[in-house]
Amino acid sequence: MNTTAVSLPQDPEITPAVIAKHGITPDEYERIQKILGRKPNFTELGIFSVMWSEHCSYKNSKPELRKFPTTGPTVLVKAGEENAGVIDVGDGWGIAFKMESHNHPSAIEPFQGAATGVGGIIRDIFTMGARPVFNLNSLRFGAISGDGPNVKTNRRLFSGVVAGIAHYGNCIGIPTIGGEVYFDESYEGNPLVNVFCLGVLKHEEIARGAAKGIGNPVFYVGAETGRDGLAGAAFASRELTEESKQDRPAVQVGDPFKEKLLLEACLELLTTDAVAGIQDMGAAGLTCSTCETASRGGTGVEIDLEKVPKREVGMTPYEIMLSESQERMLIIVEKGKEHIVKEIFEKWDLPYAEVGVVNNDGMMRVKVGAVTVAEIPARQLADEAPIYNREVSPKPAPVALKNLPKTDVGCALGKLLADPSIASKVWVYRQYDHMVRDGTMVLPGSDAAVFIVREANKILASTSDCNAIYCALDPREGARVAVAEAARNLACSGAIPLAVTDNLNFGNPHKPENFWQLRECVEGLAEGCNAFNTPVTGGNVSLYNENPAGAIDPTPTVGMVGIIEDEKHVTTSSFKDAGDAVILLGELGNEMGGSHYLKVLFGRKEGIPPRVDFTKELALHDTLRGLIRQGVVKSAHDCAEGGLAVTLAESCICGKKTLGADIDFAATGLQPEVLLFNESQTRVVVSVAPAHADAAVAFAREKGIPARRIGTVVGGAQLAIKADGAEYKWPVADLSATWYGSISSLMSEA
Amino acid sequence: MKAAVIRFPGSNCDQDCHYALQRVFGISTDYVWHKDSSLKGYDLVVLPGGFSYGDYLRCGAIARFSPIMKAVTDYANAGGLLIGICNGFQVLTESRLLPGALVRNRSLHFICEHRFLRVGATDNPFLNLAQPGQVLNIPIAHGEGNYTADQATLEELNANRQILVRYCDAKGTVSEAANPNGSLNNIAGICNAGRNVFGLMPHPERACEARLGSEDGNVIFQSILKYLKN
Amino acid sequence: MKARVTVMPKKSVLDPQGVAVRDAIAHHGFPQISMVRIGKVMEIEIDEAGPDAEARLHEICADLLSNPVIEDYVLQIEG
Amino acid sequence: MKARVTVMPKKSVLDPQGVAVRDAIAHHGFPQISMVRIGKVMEIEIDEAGPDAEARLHEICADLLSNPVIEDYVLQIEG
Ligand SMILES: Nc1ncnc2c1ncn2[C@@H]1O[C@H](COP(=O)(O)OP(=O)(O)O)[C@@H](O)[C@H]1O
Ligand SMILES: [Mg+2]
Repeated sequence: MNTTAVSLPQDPEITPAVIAKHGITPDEYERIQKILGRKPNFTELGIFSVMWSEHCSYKNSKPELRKFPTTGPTVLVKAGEENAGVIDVGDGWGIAFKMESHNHPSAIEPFQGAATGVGGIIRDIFTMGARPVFNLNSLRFGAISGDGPNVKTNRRLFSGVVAGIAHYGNCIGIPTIGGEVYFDESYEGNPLVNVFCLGVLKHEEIARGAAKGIGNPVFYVGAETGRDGLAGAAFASRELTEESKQDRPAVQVGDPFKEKLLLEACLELLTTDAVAGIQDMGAAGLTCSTCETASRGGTGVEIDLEKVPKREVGMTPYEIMLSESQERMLIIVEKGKEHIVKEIFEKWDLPYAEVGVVNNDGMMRVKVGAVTVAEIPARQLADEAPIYNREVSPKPAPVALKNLPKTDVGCALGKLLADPSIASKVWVYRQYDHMVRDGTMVLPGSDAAVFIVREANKILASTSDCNAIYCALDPREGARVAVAEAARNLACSGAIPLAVTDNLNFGNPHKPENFWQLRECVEGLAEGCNAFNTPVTGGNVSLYNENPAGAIDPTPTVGMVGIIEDEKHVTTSSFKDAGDAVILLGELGNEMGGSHYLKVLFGRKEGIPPRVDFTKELALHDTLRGLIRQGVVKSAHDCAEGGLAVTLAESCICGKKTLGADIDFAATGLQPEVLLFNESQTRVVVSVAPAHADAAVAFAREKGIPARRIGTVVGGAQLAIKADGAEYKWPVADLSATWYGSISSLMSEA
Repeated sequence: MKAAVIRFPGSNCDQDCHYALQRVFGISTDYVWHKDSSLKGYDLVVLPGGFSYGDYLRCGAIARFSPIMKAVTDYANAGGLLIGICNGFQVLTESRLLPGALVRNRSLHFICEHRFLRVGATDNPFLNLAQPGQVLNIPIAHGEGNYTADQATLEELNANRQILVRYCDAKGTVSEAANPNGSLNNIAGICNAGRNVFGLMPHPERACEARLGSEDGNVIFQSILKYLKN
Repeated sequence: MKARVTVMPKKSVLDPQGVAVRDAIAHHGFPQISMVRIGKVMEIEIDEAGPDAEARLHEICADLLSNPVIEDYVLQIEG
Repeated sequence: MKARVTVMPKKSVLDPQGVAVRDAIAHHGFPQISMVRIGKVMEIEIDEAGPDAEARLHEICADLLSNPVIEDYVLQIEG
């Protein structure tokens, strides 16, 4: 009884041009015909085009993603199995977390693009049955300082994105407790907006996105469907060009209020036994949620578009199936329990409709009343997109710096602290409600955010990191450093890393150099995750990030989550008391390649970026955690962009009160620029009470970690650094004003 | 002793308030749904923070018409203790249970940070354990906390000692520099003439545990407890 | 029936958004702008309006769509 | 010179605020209201307008006062 889907009178004819416009290659079209045993109609062509876009199918990146470690004793739900992975945190509790990009929508409409990105990632988390507890965000823009031609546009994008994230997160009541922001020419015209959400749940509460149970009704709940974001997944899988701006989809507008209701209603529903399967409608909306649930369930799903709640009149099946309206979910309901769904959604004043049924023929069947308008084998649509092994061509290896340009060291520190990538991000996180849910133990501004999840009585630490300059110069090493830095930030907060989510932001994969960067970065991340024993629980791939000048710097953002065993171990990066000893764990370092010193002061992105040795790195973290457990560490701050000088300055100024310090490196034999600003890895600056200083140094050395006392927190008004007979002094108040005020003063310029 | 935390669609500090009342201060606390219509048997009612009805139109404007608000108004008019925090304060001004209005922050930005508050009058159920002039460290998190009222209202508030907390610096100085949002006279919270209804923009429920950065919110809840016990 | 409600901040009330927009326009190279006030406009469509529709709309304008403490409204019926 | 700029969300774009207000009015006992759309209105006062003022206002409307991706504007000059 294989009925064939009809073509509708208004459907355009399927010509090679129409096929090409859908981003489907002639080979792919062949494959579609083979799967169907006939030619697709227009609706079906649209369905294939979104499901087989990079955004939904990972057809270019899948072979690479297989290189990530994804298993481990704590993994309850593996990467790729469901909407988000789940990790065991003990006592029967689990955490679900994931990162997602909304780069292209944010380039077009920064406020709504970023807002709907937040909405999307939150849905991914509560779809798992988890209550979302905090968000992070990782952002990249073109330069907002200097006199480049795009500075104003970049500021507009930056302020719009931050306001959009604030709008959605604040309204829905999930604190945004951390993140990162970098500014670099390579992101001009193509900002990166990566958002992260983490939720908690009991092991037995894990919900599945499978259409189980033949005969079970399929419910649509949440906002009505409009023509928003038609084919957005396909749009995200192309380069942004002037032309693509012409045929861009209607902008999706987020409604955080509706999502708050949807979140509460779904979590309430999931406490009942009415749900057989649940899936959010994100990219590719109704299309993706129906065929993926059917594929996971090994079943078929039939829906009737007449029953779908709609916001606009006259929508075609093509439009309904490809709409990316926000705040919608698909729920497979246990037959006979429909009334429970109705009760709960009426209580929350949300639209709901029974739109279809689970059947046993493996088909995704879309009807309008009695007429079948699409009929596609669900598994092949969802899971059998073509997979491509793209050509790679390595970029030339980075060349070592020949000579290091010199400068006035005193001024250099001020310039680095004023650089928007290094300056305090208080202008950003002040706009985010980072305290709602009453669990933020370490507010934004330290190395990692720390949150106590009261439900589970667990203290989690979380950070996102990626130095894309390093990745541009040496993608593999850059990615390795990203993982190491994330783990180091967690160690500095007193945490043990648990797992990783990542967001791979790259250029067009058809260009062999870009694809090579992707491969190198993935392999670098995989090495890092193996070293720190942090499985990858999921993530997102965003390709085609380009502007007319070329691809963005490769940006494999790492989101890492760790756990703090005892409240007493929570540690922050600011100096606490005058008299405390300042200790450097790790080497003095000497690697200047890819440094912010070169970039900020000389506009140069070059050299060999710092290397990381994971054995040493791990030993450093264990040592630091050992000292923290002994209760002697008053502050710990990792050494990253801007080197030791920036680390020391931040420790002086980033606390509740500013504190001066006297630092003396004695004889190092290093050029002062190198000593102060090199970005060698595997280094942390800690402060301890003077009585503990010698023992702390001895403990570290015993563990094979270079350690030395480099000075004292003296309080007072200045940071003084002596080395090799020279002395530099900075008024702490100036450093503080520069660091805290830089972004805000740039953003208030016309 | 029993407290109620009202839940509007879009409330998002309801759980935080519940936690503070029940777990930190040991007050038996219920959630009351906005579609309910009775507040019988409660000694304290809390309108929590959040974005009731998405804060569409004006903050608190739509919540004011929730079924429960009739009961809230009756309860307040009968002298019941009522506290509105952040969005709750906005609901109270929209409902005319407190005078004035809350408009967009001067900077137009949402602001979340710890702030210092100077205690004004203490002859009320909400601050009876505080000292006049005492400085409290309590976070704010709002986009529309800029309190405004006409001159006559302001004079009345002053004359009746209804201004309970003002934004100040760490030393307690009330100055323009210490005003985060443009509020008239640095007003952060006021009570009604009957002294049983208190609205404030800062979040005392976020300042009840040292591990979260401040315990200065306790004085408000402990004052309420003391008042109710007497 | 269609109606249009315009809600403006009262003259006596500070309008921070208006001030910010005025400054932004000035930076944009148009300093002659002396004042900007920002309000809301609502387009309302009513099925089967009934004879007392206008009176009821006024009620809604005063109760819900505007806050008389800080705003004034104008109701226009557009047939 | 005085000008009035009305900025409305485009018809194709979701207006969550309008929907919330429509629902609130319906609960308020006026369910006949089928649609509410909410926009902004800006009253602008200009000293010494100059001959090209209107053209420049259009520019400001498109660049600053409205977001052409999701909104449409109408500029009225009121003498
Ligand atoms: N977009 C953002 N949102 C919230 N917090 C942010 C954001 N960007 C940076 N932060 C916070 O500012 C602090 C410093 O950020 P960053 O310099 O990237 O840290 P690190 O180099 O230690 O990873 C961190 O606490 C971080 O969470
Ligand atoms: Mg840092």
